[in-house]
Amino acid sequence: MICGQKKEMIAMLLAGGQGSRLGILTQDVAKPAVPFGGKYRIIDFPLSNCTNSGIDTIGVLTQYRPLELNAHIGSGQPWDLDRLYGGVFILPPYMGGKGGEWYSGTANAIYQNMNFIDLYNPQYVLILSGDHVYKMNYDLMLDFHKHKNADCTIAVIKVPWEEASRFGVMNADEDSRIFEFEEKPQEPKSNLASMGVYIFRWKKLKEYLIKDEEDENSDNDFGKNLIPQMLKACEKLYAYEFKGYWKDVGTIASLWEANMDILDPNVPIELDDPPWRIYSRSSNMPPQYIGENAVLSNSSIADGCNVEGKVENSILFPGVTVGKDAVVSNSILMPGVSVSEDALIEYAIVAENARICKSARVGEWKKPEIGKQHREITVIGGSVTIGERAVVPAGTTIDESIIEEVGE
Amino acid sequence: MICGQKKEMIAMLLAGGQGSRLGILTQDVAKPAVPFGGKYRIIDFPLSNCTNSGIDTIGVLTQYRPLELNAHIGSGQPWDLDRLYGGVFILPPYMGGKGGEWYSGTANAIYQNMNFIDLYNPQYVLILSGDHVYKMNYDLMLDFHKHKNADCTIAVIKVPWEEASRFGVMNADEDSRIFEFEEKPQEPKSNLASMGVYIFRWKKLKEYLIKDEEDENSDNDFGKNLIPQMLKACEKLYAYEFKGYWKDVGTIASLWEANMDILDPNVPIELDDPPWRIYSRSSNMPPQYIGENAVLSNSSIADGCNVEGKVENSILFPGVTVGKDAVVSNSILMPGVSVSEDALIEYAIVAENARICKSARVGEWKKPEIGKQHREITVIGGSVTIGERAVVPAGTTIDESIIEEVGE
Amino acid sequence: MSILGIVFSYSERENLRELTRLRTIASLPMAGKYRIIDFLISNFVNDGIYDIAVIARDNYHSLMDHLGAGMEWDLIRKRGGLRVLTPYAKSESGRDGLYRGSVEALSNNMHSFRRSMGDLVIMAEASILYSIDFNHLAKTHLNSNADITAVYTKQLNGHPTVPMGVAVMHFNENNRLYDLNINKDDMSAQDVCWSIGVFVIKKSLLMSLVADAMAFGKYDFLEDIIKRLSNRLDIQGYEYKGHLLEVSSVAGYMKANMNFLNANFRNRAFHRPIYTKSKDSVPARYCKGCCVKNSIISDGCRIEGTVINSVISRNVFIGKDSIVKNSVIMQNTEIMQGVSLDNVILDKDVIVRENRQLSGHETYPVVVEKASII
Amino acid sequence: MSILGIVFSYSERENLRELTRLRTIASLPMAGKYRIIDFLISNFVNDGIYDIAVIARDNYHSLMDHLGAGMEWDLIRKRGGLRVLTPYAKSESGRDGLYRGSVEALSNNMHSFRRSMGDLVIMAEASILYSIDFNHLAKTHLNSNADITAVYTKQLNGHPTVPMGVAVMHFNENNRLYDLNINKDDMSAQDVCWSIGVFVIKKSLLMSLVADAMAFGKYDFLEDIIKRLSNRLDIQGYEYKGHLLEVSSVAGYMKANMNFLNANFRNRAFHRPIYTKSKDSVPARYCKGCCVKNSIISDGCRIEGTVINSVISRNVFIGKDSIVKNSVIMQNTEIMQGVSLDNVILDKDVIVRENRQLSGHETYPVVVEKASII
Repeated sequence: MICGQKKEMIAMLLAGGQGSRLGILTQDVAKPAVPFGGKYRIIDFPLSNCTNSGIDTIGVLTQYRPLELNAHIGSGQPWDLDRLYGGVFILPPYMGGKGGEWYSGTANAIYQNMNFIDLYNPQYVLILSGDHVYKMNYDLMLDFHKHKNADCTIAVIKVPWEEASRFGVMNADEDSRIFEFEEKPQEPKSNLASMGVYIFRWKKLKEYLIKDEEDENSDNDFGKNLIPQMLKACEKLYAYEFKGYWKDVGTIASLWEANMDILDPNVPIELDDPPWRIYSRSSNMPPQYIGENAVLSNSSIADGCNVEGKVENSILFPGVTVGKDAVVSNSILMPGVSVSEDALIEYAIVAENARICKSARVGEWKKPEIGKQHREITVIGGSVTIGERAVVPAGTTIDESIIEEVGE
Repeated sequence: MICGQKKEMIAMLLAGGQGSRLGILTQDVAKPAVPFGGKYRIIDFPLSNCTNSGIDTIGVLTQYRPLELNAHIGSGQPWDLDRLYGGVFILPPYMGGKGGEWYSGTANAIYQNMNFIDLYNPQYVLILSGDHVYKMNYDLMLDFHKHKNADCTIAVIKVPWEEASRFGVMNADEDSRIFEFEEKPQEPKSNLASMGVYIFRWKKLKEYLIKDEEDENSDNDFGKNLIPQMLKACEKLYAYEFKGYWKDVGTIASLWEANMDILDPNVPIELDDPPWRIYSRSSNMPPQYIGENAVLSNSSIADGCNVEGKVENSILFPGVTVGKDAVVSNSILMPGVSVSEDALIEYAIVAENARICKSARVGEWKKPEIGKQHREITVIGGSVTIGERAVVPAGTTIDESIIEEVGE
Repeated sequence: MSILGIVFSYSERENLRELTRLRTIASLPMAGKYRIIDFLISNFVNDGIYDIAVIARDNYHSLMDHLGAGMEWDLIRKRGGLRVLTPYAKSESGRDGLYRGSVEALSNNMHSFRRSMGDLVIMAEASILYSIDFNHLAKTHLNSNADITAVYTKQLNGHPTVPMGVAVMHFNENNRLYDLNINKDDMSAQDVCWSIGVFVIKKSLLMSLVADAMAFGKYDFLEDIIKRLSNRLDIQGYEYKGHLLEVSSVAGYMKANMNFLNANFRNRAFHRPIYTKSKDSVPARYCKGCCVKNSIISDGCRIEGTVINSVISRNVFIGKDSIVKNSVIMQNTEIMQGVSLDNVILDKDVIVRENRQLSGHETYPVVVEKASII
Repeated sequence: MSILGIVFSYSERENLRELTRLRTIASLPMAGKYRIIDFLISNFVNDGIYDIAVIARDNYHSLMDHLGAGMEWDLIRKRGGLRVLTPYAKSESGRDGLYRGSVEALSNNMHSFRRSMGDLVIMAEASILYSIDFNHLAKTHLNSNADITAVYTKQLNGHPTVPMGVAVMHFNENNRLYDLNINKDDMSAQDVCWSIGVFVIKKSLLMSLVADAMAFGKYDFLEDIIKRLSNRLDIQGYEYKGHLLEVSSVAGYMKANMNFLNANFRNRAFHRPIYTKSKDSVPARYCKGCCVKNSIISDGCRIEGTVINSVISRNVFIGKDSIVKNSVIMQNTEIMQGVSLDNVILDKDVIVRENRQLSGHETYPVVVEKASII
């Protein structure tokens, strides 16, 4: 191990979740590895935020199908995180002297990796999760944390009052000091929702992690256990309000919406932002080719695509092909999807390497259109084949190939 | 994931073992991460062998305290294994859809990572273990494997007949085809011991891994289950005889001996071998300083050491200090050990960062000397302090600090 | 047998006008997001050759910026890897440091070749694009026991004539080279064997041939080694039959880019990955009202107007009501509204203001210099 | 405030005889396994400055071999990282390409500095070893609102005189520089402020000062910018009080190495890690019958003989019955049996045959050139 100076703050990124609400999209990959925004994966956002905020040491806690995530992160080079001292590390559960233990909760995952954190002897630890899309300068949050001399600072964002009851809500005084935390309250007293981004003084966090671990009734979760315990003990917890775009992409609907937000010039999530780039691993594909008969509108298309048909309001990831006379609208086509001639795809998420054959119809909508928000999203699983002329009705989820023509 | 051509052969390195026979030396680290030979760790040998044999893709299967191993391997750069496509990957157990499973045996560990292997679609898979010291060209073994058109080739080494019963013994015909495999036979029919190095045709291995996994009575172990199954089915298994230095360093005694072998010019394990370098992560320490009163003889001393006393027949890892009038003989001092003035260390292995205080005596031998091979090895655990004038008798294992003076 | 690749990043016979005023031919953009040298270096890497020396002569800053440490080509290696070799300012001859020929360029970098572990050298130049199996070439060389293997082609790639300035090579019935001449006419004969600049030779032989030639004041590899010594050395031919692009004139450069609009050509050129510098750009964005036909578009572009039969590099903006036709647009270019371009090559960092019109001809495209504002 | 480090890898005032015939001063071995430049670059990296341009002039091959892509210094970075800037062979002035002075060296590399994200520049030269807190220096500069901060020292490091050729700087009561002169005498006065070659300046100001000076045909940074403009520019002094080694003569080089035998000096020099190229050597091997006293030994050495008061670099073999005293032995050297060396500097790759004896004096060590066989 190379010795070096201590790090002021290191980040621990909780990437362990299966993300079961994303259904077949996370059948083979961990949620943070789900493709997003035309060339990224969800985890690129917190990783790039770290790099752009000057944080160069990150532990990624993962236990669910880490193969793609491992391959994606690799040495960390795309995020400039291949460091001699520090960098990005995948931290899976491991066996100690007394056998192994899976991560039982977010706090337990950190608890099991206290040794890793102590290697860098940081003053502060930043806890992140791997399932949100946002651009945030954690360094400014650290300034706030230091300024308040806080034990813990929790990033919060104003959400519409009617949605507040879906979140963990912070009740803070005018100095931003948190006096109460309510997990999914029926009648929220505030609309400041926790973003799942915490800065702790490491010594303090360690103390509470050890206490929490001793408590047999604890679920070892930050929101449910650790934060309430700290509040009970009158530790200094502050709320840091983040003003910007932030979206949990934990459901099919929100994943689809967040992708569409990129195409909407009125939504403040500009990815083409050189001072705050979102880095990702390059696909090494040739540039896209747009054919003689292609018709494109309001779409984002990545390297390696080959478009001969019509694409509107859609996001095409690297290596997607869209054949002649095919129509793709309001859809997300993940890497390697092929859409053959004359096929139709509407309001759909099509996962990696799926094949939509000639004249198939995905997301076909029989009911009269009532409005975009009511249209249900169709999901086609990875490597699934939708056969010629097969019809996949709107709102269905297909995780096995359909070779025969399917009626309704 | 970057796409690339298929790899002819990739290696899977079984580094999961706790190595409990190494006692306190593996209390905090996995066995393959145990320091060896003055600047290496055991795993440097198979990793360097791979690099030198032209194998650039290696999965390291680990589940026991992987922190040091992770930090040691990092991006794989020291072994030239930081590749865009391929390279070295740590493969911990993970949770799938139905919950997680620890590796239950060597074959199960490979079984759980069949996806990883399939990513590279290799023709051959090389199975290695992380607890042997040897220099071997796996490419020559692959030539043999191809030449024999084998399903599996097992590297074997001639051991003295009287020791053969401690090993898995191969009984092969004159064409080297194996017709029988005996695990630790009472009356061995051959002295060709398995080195735990296998080359399989990947398709064949996959078939047997799946079969083995279905067998509820199996221990999912290569030696105990998979190889016998293949023999029973009359698959083509060949023995490839390796002629060279090979040592299992799974016990305190063998670890000590293998280290001493480096100092013995008559033992054919030359580490200073530019065409077949053993690579390791650099310690980034200043060069060693040898003081005015130092006396050195037949020893290997690494960067960052500071020697003022007497060192003979010993191996000093990076950052060891030996004070004035101290005597270190026939011992192995792991990284960061400090030996104060007038201390004595004989026939000992002192683990990382242990402190031997002034005038302490480690490995003191009261009985009349009968011969080197009967001298028992004393082991001092990592970060243990042996207090001033404390005496640690030969053959003891100390894993807690001794502050007081200890008599007998 | 370990191979060292030596790449000449410059060409003595090119006439690329403004395009190479500030850069060497190897770093000329190609096919949208690539530089010419990417194809050659990826070819080496895809064939498992990870020990590559690039000889730079002058104007190499853009080349060095592009290659960096070689990360994207997987060429940051402990053993081998990528080296860009720049000439010493203070040459022994006391001249201004521009090599007097390819032999001197090799001679000045011998210290680096010597340290390479490769014992077989494949020499190549960056001004011709192809995709060759270097391993097969090396094996053929070794099996033939030739001193040198010279790669030629009979392809004209749609050109009516053999490119000016290339070496035309003549082989006898045993496939041994007996003569060589530089093409100075519009030679249009079928079945002319012309060199694609690739030679295979043992490193030790190359070193002694170069040392000898230098001692005699002979500086040109083709003339003074290949041609002059063809009676002494066994120089065997190796025919390359794959796809090919020769880039030594502006029209040739334009045509080379346009070739990538052909699906067959593209499939052949990209059947193995071609690596290039990563720019971390966003995917291309097509706005409402845009119209794109038969074009290559790179990441980071934002297209509001019309693009037809063109090759567009990274981070290009094409405004509303603009029409870009039959053109090559390099990176970081901004084309405002109402612009019309036809048969134009825009170098990087160019700004074309509202309603400007530029048009050239296929045989003589308009070239707009780097960082111009029009 | 993001910082760009600019390092001059050569020195115009050094007189190191054979030691710099084939290498630039920055790549001279030091303290066994290091090169001089390792100390400076590690200093930058330890202070979190990862954007470093090294200006090379001539004889830079060993420097480039040593630095490679910057891996060992953690300087392969997407943003910033290490660049070694070599001069164009074809300079605009049409001369032989050796910079006419430090201003021209800066001017010729402006294209690279411009692309750096750093807006504050710390300039340093590789011929003096020190360990300074660059962050504190930068903060002091910013707080002082000075145009330039010049780092000086009053230390003589045991030398009786201020080193020849360094700039002696004069500050008024407000710590503002009002004059500068190059030390040409044996100036031995106490409290002389002499420059360690470190200056802090905004990048934009540096660029305009360099452009102005070039326009007037002024090429020396010290004379033509610092001294000439000291009335116009607010140039503040910053005193460095730490340990220091100045290496511009052979005796000074010897003395610098010997300093590392002192425990106090070693502890100060290595209190933060110093990075260097990894050689993957085995640990040093001490054979039966060897005798080593007060010496630095590097990895890869094999010692069978006697070593006293010496600094031994990597992969050195010292045979039986040989005695090496008060000497500096560079890497890959082989000293056979019965040799006696005293006050000798052996350059790398030297072979000393059986029973040879060489001896110099502290004030005039014998220097044996690279790859000699004695």
